[in-house]
Amino acid sequence: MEERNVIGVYHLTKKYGDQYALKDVNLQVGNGEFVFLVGPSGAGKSTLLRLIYMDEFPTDGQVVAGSFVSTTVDRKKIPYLRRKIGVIFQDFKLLEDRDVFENVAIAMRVTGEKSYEIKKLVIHILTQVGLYHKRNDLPRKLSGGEQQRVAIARAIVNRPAILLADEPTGNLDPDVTEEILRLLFRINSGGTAVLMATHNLSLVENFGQRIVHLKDGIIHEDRLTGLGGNPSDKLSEYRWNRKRLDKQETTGELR
Amino acid sequence: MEERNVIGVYHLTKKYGDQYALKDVNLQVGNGEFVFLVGPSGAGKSTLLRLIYMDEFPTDGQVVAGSFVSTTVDRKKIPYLRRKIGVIFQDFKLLEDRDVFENVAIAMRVTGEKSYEIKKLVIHILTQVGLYHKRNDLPRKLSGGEQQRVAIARAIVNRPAILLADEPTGNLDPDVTEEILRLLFRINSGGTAVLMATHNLSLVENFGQRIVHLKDGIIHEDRLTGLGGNPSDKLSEYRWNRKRLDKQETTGELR
Amino acid sequence: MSVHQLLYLIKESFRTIKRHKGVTAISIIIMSLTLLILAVFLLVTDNMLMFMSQAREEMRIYVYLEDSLDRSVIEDYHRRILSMLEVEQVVFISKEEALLEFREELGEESDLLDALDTNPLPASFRIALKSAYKDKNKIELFASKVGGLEGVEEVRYGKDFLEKFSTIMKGFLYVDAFIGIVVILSTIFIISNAVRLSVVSRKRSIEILKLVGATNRFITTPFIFEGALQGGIASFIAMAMLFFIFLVGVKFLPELSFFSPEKAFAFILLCVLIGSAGSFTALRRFLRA
Amino acid sequence: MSVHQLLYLIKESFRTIKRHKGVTAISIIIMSLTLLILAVFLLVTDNMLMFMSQAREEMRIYVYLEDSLDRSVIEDYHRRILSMLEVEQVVFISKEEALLEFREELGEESDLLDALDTNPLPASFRIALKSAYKDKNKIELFASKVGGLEGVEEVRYGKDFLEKFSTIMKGFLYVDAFIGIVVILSTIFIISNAVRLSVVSRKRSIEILKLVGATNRFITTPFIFEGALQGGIASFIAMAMLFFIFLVGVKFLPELSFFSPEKAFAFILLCVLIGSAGSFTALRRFLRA
Ligand SMILES: Nc1ncnc2c1ncn2[C@@H]1O[C@H](COP(=O)(O)OP(=O)(O)OP(=O)(O)O)[C@@H](O)[C@H]1O
Ligand SMILES: Nc1ncnc2c1ncn2[C@@H]1O[C@H](COP(=O)(O)OP(=O)(O)OP(=O)(O)O)[C@@H](O)[C@H]1O
Ligand SMILES: [Mg+2]
Ligand SMILES: [Mg+2]
Repeated sequence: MEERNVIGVYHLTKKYGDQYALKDVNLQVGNGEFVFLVGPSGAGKSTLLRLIYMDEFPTDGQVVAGSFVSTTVDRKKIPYLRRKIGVIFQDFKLLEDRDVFENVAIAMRVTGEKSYEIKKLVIHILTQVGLYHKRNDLPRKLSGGEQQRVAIARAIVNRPAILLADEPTGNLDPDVTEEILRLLFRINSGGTAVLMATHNLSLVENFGQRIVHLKDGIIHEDRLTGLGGNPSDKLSEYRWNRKRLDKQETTGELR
Repeated sequence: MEERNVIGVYHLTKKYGDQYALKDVNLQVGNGEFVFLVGPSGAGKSTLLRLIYMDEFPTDGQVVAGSFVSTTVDRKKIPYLRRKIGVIFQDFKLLEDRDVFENVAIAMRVTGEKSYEIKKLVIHILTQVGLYHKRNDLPRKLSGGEQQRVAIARAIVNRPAILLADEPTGNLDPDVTEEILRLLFRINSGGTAVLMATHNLSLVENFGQRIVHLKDGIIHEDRLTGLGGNPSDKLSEYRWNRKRLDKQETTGELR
Repeated sequence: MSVHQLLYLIKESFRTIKRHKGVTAISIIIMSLTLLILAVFLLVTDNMLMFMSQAREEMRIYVYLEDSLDRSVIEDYHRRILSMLEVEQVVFISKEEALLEFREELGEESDLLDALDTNPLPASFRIALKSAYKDKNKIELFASKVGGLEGVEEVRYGKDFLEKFSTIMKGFLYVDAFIGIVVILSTIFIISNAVRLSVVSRKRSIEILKLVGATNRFITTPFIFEGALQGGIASFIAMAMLFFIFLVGVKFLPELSFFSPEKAFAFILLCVLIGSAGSFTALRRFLRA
Repeated sequence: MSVHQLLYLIKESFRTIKRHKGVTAISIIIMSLTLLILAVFLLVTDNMLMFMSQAREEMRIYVYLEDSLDRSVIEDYHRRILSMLEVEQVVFISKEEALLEFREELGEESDLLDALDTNPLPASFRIALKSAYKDKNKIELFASKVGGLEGVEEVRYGKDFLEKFSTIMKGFLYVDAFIGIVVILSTIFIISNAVRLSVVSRKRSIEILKLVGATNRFITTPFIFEGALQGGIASFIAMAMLFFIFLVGVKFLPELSFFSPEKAFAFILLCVLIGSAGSFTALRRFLRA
């Protein structure tokens, strides 16, 4: 069972000062699953993601991401974890002094990939997010939505095993949002597990998937949209998800 | 007629390199009016706002904000324009080394307001956006939505004559979004003209107002919601969105 | 600017220093060390100049008299020379005193004077000129005037030495001025750049302040105050360190002297100015762009 | 680290320098000026040490002989002294040569020697010792050994002067070492802080690189390369400026000499090391936090 989960969060507690940001949170994300993380502002969504990519460590409890366990991980090995996890940061975190191409390429540079490989893939992904024509611009010359798409491109260019997306469509209009969503689904169907924090409820409902509802640092609800379903039974969930996704893709309902 | 408009944009063109960000845009916002500015990513919304608060100047045409005219303004006087315009920046632009209180207070500090006046008003506004308990925290300790609310508080604390809001709810959940919207409406009814750029179409539809639709730097449409219009254009889309959202909210499916 | 605002801005500069403790400490240390080097240079120069003026002070003109000269004539000459405009002081040295002095000068080798039967040294006047007349040409003029007196064998004032000394001193002054220019420019440059880097590191804050309606004065005031404070603290530290070095150095060169309190104070004041001017110019460039 | 990556990182450091032209230029100028001050100090020290060793080099021991001594005995002594372990060179100076030298020494005042009837100066050996034996105690030992020879009137080697000279030199060395420590520490501190500020200004980039999976080595390599490059360029500029200063100075003090090429090269190499070490330590602290 452990093998099937790429993310495991066990009795996770995170305190800042004497304020709880997360309180005894339990969550497993299976290999290739797609999970929406919703909840009001300040609920702890970004904190949960930060703990998963091990930018911070739990006050209590444990996080397992891939083969990395928060309680035992060697800090020198964390870069290798980060290469397996693509993160779309809520505040983008683009390198201000490098152009769009390099901002996306950097995720591959750190792995020591060959230059022509990098070029090929980066150009491919920039075309997909509609920014090929902006490849030589610095981030500060981009609009908010364009910056967000650069952040998305960087997170997925490596085809990571896990994708953590923190409000990835907050600055995008509905059309582009749908396109990006389709991109994420495609990556997901390629085997990447996706955990996406969002406020965009219409989105969540449209692309009904597993939804985890966080509030005041506590998981309030963990369910499938439109289906009562037992959240602990991951398998049926998968099947159902896949079916929904397949249907959507074949019927072209999204456009 | 000139007196009634607090914002006047005449044949406005802005070029970056040889790319047009805005092309011959004409727009007047009356005193106390509330206008939504919508359009896809990269349409030129933020650029238009930047030109209004005179962070940049037109390649061609003219911007009038209050009594300041872009073609004749003395650059030394621009600070006085900025004090009349509250801006909610798309990327927040908080002062990283000052706490929440000071980030809001700074908008009054620059005007030379008395300390106890500042304290009174800042505390009032922080309570309204639900961040009174975070008043001593640095921005980096806040969640995305909390940061956005600080940016909102700073923009409105002065009760400016003009409020420019650039995607002010991109990081807020629907509940907080509605609260913020209500706040903006209240300020608007106090006489502040509001120009708000957003992607959140359901929002636009719910709070039907004047909508300006920008696309590729050109004003495509400038109309009132719910009123007339060609069904082939965006209107039907908006209605459809709104119905869906309403259904979700009333059935409480999300909670 | 209202009083409220000024108070706020002063408080703000202290708060900024507190918030950016690390950067402030680094820049104060950079400044103190640079200023220390400058101060060392100034102290060395100061002492050298003092040494030079002392050497000038001690310069004497010797008027050698023929052995045949009468005592009354000598006394007359003494009075006449003393009354001359250029003369500060005149001392008469008899033949015997001259021999004694020569013996002392020779030191270890003085025994060879024992072989002398007669005293070959002449009597002389040792004349100290007033400062204003210690110029090479004026000395020459004076020497020829005195040399014209009846019974004066020779007038000596170390012409060769004087010329050599003034060449060396000129050389020293040139080299010192050159090094001085390098050190002073370096100091100003290093300090204003340390300040500039701290301005650059707060670039975003400055931009935001402009966007919320701050005037240039509102933005610059805390920086200038900070720059002045840093300059003052750094120069005070530099002075203290220099004094410590001086205490060590004076053990080996007892002739060394420290800055007068006025000079030390002027130094610190100058550094306060450099600090605030550095902030100001760094910001001005920045605020324009 | 793969070859691709290394190539990328080297290219990256050049690109970073280009992107941050302003900051790089500022920090190179700060570094050059600081290094120039250090280099001036080193050159002055170098020349002083050379002057001191030359003075030691020129030190001679005089062995004065009684007038009664036979020429054959003198020749025997000559040979015997020359064969001594400590001795480098021996020159015999006859009474006549001694008088001539003395006359020269007196210069302007040599005319008083005309009053002499006989030559009071003795003949002597002028002995140069080997460097290894130019120690105060060893000289004394040697002097007593030679002084014991039959017919040697006296052995002189400027005992007073030697003692005074060595005290002054010791004093100079102390002061020089003290200033040296201050200057060297200042240099290292200023350079590493200039580098640190440039690291701080790229703090956000570094954090982001860490978040996308860069190892510490990936992050540090361009910085170290940059630091080395900056150190090299800055020290080269400093050397060039110093040479210019030297050319001016040598006009007034012809005895001055410049660094040997080896020393100049070592200086530049050292600065390359300081530059890269500065980057490395600045980053290490940073990456840990
Ligand atoms: N470094 C920190 N220090 C102190 N408090 C923090 C820190 N980071 C987050 N918090 C607090 O923890 C709570 C959860 O923050 P988090 O960023 O996880 O919220 P979120 O769910 O992502 O909200 P949003 O939707 O607004 O982005 C917030 O109240 C926030 O102020
Ligand atoms: N400083 C600049 N230099 C060059 N191009 C720029 C600059 N600022 C904006 N642009 C370009 O102008 C276009 C309009 O940008 P703008 O930020 O106004 O879009 P927007 O409507 O706000 O989009 P979003 O909804 O994504 O924020 C974009 O294509 C952007 O890349
Ligand atoms: Mg968040
Ligand atoms: Mg925008």
